[in-house]
Amino acid sequence: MIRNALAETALTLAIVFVVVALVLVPLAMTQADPVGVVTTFLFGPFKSIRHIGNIIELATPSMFCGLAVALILRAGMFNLGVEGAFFLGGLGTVAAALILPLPGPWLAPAALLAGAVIGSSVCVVPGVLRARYGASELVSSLMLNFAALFIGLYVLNVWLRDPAAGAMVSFKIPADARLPRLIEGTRIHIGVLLALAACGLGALYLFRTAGGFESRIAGANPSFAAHLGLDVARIGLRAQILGGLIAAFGGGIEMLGLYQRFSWQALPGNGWTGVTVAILARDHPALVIPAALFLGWLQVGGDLVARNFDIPNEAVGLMQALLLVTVTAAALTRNPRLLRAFGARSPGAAR
Amino acid sequence: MPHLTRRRFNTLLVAGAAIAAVGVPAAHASEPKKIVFLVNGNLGDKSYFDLGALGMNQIKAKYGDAVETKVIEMGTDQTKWLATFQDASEGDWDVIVGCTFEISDIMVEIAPQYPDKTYILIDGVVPFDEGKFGNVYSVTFKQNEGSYLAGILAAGLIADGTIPADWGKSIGFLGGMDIPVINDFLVGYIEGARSVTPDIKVAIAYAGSFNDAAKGKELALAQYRGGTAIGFNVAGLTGLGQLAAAKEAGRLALGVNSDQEAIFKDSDPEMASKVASSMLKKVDVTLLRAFDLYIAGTLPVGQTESIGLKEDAVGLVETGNMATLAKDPLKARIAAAKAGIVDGSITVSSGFVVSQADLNTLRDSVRP
Amino acid sequence: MIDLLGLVPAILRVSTPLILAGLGVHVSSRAGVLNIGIEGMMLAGALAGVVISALTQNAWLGLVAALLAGAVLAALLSVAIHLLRADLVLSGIALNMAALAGTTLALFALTGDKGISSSLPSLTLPMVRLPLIDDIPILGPLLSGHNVLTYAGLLAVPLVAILVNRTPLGLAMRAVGENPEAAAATGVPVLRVQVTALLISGLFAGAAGAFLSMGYVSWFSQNMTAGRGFIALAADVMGFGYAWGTMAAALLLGTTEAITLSLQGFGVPSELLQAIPYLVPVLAMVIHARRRKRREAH
Amino acid sequence: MIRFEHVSKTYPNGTVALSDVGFSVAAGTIHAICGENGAGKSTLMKILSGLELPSAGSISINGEPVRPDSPRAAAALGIGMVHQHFSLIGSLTVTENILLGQEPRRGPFVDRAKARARVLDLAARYSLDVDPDAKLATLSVAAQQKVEILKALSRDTRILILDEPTAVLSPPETEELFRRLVALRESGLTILFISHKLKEVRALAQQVTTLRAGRVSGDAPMSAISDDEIARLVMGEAGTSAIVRPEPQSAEARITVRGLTLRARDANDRLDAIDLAIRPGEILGIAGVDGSGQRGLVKVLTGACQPDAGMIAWDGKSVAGANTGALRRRGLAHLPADRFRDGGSRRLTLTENALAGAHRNYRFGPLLKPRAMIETTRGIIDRFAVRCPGPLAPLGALSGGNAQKIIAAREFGSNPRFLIVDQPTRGIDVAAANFIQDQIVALARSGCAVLLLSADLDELLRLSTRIVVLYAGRIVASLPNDPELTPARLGPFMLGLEVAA
Repeated sequence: MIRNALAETALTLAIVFVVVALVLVPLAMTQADPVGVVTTFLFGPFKSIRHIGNIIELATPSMFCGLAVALILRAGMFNLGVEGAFFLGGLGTVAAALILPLPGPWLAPAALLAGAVIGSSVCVVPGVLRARYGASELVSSLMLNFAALFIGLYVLNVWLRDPAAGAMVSFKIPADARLPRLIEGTRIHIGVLLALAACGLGALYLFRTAGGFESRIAGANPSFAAHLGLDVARIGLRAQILGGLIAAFGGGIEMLGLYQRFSWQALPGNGWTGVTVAILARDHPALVIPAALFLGWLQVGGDLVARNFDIPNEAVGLMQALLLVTVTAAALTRNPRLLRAFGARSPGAAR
Repeated sequence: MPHLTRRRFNTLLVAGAAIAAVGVPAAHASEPKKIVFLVNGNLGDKSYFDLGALGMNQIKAKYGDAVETKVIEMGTDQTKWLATFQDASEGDWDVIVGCTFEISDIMVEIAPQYPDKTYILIDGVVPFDEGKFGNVYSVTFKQNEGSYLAGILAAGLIADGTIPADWGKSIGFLGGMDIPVINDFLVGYIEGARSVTPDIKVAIAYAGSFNDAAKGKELALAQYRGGTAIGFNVAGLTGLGQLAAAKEAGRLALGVNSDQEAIFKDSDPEMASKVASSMLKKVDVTLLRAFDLYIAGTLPVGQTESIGLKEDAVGLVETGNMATLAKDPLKARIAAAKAGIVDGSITVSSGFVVSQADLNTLRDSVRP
Repeated sequence: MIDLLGLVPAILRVSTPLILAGLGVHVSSRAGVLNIGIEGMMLAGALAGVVISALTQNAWLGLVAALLAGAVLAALLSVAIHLLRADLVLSGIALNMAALAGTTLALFALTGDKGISSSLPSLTLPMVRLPLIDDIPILGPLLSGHNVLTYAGLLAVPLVAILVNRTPLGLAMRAVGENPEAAAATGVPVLRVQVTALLISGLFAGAAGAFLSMGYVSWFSQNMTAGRGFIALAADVMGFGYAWGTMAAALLLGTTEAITLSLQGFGVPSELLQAIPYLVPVLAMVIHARRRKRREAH
Repeated sequence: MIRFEHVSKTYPNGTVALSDVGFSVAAGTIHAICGENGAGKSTLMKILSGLELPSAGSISINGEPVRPDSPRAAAALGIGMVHQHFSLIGSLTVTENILLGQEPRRGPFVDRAKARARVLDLAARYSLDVDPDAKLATLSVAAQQKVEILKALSRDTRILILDEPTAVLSPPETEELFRRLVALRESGLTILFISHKLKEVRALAQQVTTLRAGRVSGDAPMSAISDDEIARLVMGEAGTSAIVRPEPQSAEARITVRGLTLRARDANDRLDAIDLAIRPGEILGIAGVDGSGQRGLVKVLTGACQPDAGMIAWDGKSVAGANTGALRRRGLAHLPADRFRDGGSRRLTLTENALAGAHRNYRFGPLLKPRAMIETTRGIIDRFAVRCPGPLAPLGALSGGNAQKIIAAREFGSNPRFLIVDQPTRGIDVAAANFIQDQIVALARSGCAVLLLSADLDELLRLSTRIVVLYAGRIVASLPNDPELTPARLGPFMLGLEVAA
């Protein structure tokens, strides 16, 4: 089993290298230092502690969102509200941090909790509509994302806006509420530990608790769950609530960890990244961690190339899109011949 | 693309003339000075990101090998901005340029860490009274002053009968979002218009997006349908939809930031003919000027400059359609207002400082 | 307050890209492929139409190019999901990313500008005055004088309905979409049917894009589709698998949007107005789902 | 006419499904192919019908080597297949289903009138009456099978393959099917008939080929081979179990049903004033042609839907409004008719399938105890002789019979007080079927009330204490299962020709 997993990983890495070679190398040839372009993309993100930090900063919200999506997908639901939950979670957390009259150490946890509850509504409402009326949660969550955005902006404009600032941003988040940094010279904050813990707990929940097991039954086969007497609608709703809380919590963490004020004027896109992460991780909470780090690496490497060479960041974006497709391409990653070439035993033998 | 090449060539000519006029500073130092502009978004907004990039081109054109310039697009993910500023500061850039208010907090964090670098912050401020920002030069635009002139033009064209009466009596405003910098335009615009017609009506709409031209067109058409004779767009690429609406409805439009008549002059002359004028926000000029001062060693770092009509940092396009469309008394009125603002006899309110409640009162009072 | 005479054309304008793209989503969905990449296909169509119409100075060639561009991206999506067997949703998302980056790059390469194609002398598709109807008072201005693609979109609805319900291809699409294994066992070439449906979907997306860049406005600007592809996805789901339903949903979405746009400037905070077009469809869906549930209970 | 020579099939994952299979089928005969689940029958037929390619070997028809690589290519060779799981599309009409892929056209459109005429013509030619305009999903299984057969016959078919065609049919329907098949053979068709049921094979076939573990274990004319020999060739040594009719252990009914009425949308599910009583230790058999209300009865008794009228009582106490979960807590167990749709999940592991529902018994604090769960499953695998790669293999990796054992183990293992078994042995091999039947009887003997629904009358007659016949949602007969009760006696009731008080 482990041998096969290693072979899969090796094959995936090989695919990444081949795609980079096919796309980046021709691009690099237009530059004075083609070798530099390729090595910057591949290894630049690991060259300094700060850039490793950047990967982790980017991966932290992706882990929360990826975990949220994974839990929802596992329960057989398809909720895109994670994006809106992340946004509203960030806003709710900042609002609570600004409003709650709590002493220092209590402020951040309380604000995060409040933000999680507020933000989760974007996932919960479609969940309720699905459970009660059978309305497609795909559409309602997609729509509610934008509704949440504009209602959130309204709240920001009317109640949270700092009139002294020259833009539509909230008052500054109290220093007490901001999350402590972990490593000098980076912006890695305690949120990453929470994200890792959340993924671990998510895996534990899904695979080692009765609730998680029931969720997987309902997701794998709803008629089977009904046959067992499980309340499929309630299980789905539970997953939506859980996913919404996690995503919204992630939004709050992002705010308190990296921002001084709430300043999003549009949906930040982390929820969409979460969908990508969850698919890359095959809906497995533990695999969400490497998937998020992989995407973070892809981003930082691409940024470094775009920043340091005369290669437009759109070109890098094209390559990133291609990488996303190829690393999930079953024709490549599940190809028995390729897998065997990377040392896998034949799957038949595993039986 | 012949049209574009010609336009760019013209730009170069202008820049070249500027060089000839100022004279290339004597071989300053053996090492070229390095300046980088970090765009917190993407180029192509036809607004100050593009104008900033144009300013960078002008710097390059003026100083040639004596400078090294670079524009880096940071994208819209805010968490990446600080990291990019840090990277640039770690690098061997001498001058680092950022713009918009959102960058202010980043400058606050970064600038004190790298005292040997010079930072130029456009449209944002840092708390200079804390004394930590001796290497930051901040400049803000009084777009309300330019918009004041735009308001006079709009209301004036209606008042003096240049615009046929059956087009309607109100003027329009199409903003990207209901945010302070946009409302700074709005407040100046309303005040300018009121100085001509005290009971002027202003149809106000916000698109909620800066890249949706179709939505911009639809909003503008709704305004034109409701009796708006001339509209002012401050909404980036969304706002350009207003020009398409003006063409379709046979009404007039006012552009923003750059000369929007020029943008479409070659590709769609009919639409360009509907742009009565554009209110300019000369980020390019400002950036070039700042760099000139930097080279000369006289850049006023450690403080904020607020520049407007007086510094010729904002203004109204007076060539093109405006030259033929506006009658002389109106032109004179605009010139007088400009002089009044420059000499301080006229002060224009700022959209940054009004409270939301006051803003709502103002908007309600001009509602058609 | 709101003049209805002006509102009807506005509704048609706002709805046209949604109807076209919605039909595109509808066709591929019937064949069992959820076309998340519709947004990217629209964007490619929008750019291709502008570029080719500028180069050839022929708007129709521009439209053809837009359709083809949408189809080419659809073919790319098909390569990803059928040949490489990559994840459908992820491939769609990746296609959208690639289209946004690719159109910007292409625009930059052609014009030196990343934001807008205004330096290209591109053409627009004509407005069509319907003879006879045009002369009828009130009704004339409402029904006549719209963009040719608006009429094309409305006309396409019955055509798509016929395609899906009455042609061998449509029958095969429905079979493949509902039960691919059974269709394969019957000898229906599943792959070919899905690829064909996806290509048709791409053509519609290209037309929707062309409407934006050659109908609504006369230029291409960065990311100008602004999420309309996703709204079209919603329109298809709300249409419950019928072309007419998709059109009705697109019109509902378009009407809500057009009305809220007209309502701006009446003192309601703009953010709340902007939220309404996203809340109304959810409400409509809930009402529909409730009624259906009640009907099924009996 | 058809010759298989050295046909082998190895799947990419290494599973060997067929090895060196060779035999011939004579033209114009009905040729039976027998074998246990997983013996390779279906794979062989998939190869013939173009759904899969052989890894080695060759097939020839009339001496011409053929290699159909798609169902279309097979159809061109005159091969049509009726799958056990129909390859029909629920939302299409009968006509559309039959002519899918070969519709008559008028210009770019389907010529609906001509298509309809063609289907009617086809139906008349083979005397298989169907409503060409009905939506497939509204038809009973037997009617759907007719559609499936017509579809297979619609392309100038000379070779017809039928995979377990009687599994879903009632005896009269089976008889009717057999008459049609004989008529088809007489019209010159060659028929390959896959079945577990020796009686059917005996009644129909001229020649039988037996497969065992992917190899041909026997091939003989029917006249030259006895039932016992066939059984031995198919499964080695195993006899049919004797008739058992467990006796009720109490006069008090455990389950009482009075005036149960269900007005479902689907006419096949409707119930009309059903009265039943099931006592502890008793197996109550339900007979009836498919679509007589069995599905609705199961739905209501398992709490999947609530009746429109009438009452259900457990031990004399009404359980009105109780849902599946509540009934299960009272001691309900249910082996569903569709094992993969309702009974389990192919994607989940054997352990998860075997212990779902009982999983809350394996808790340590908030967590489940995976090791204990796996151990229990190992025990089930041993006790039920489940052939599988291990307790962590997905259920989808198992053959139908073995999967059914896992699901049965879960349902039977919950120590139920009321057990509903719906088609417990459909489509599984004789050994597995005997095992499951023995388990059902053992449960009844331990005091469980059992409701048995089966389309297999032999099964009903062997196991049931009493048999109730349903027709059109009503009880038309309630008969003690004494030696006089035979399929022939039940037939008229099932077809609604006769009603007993």
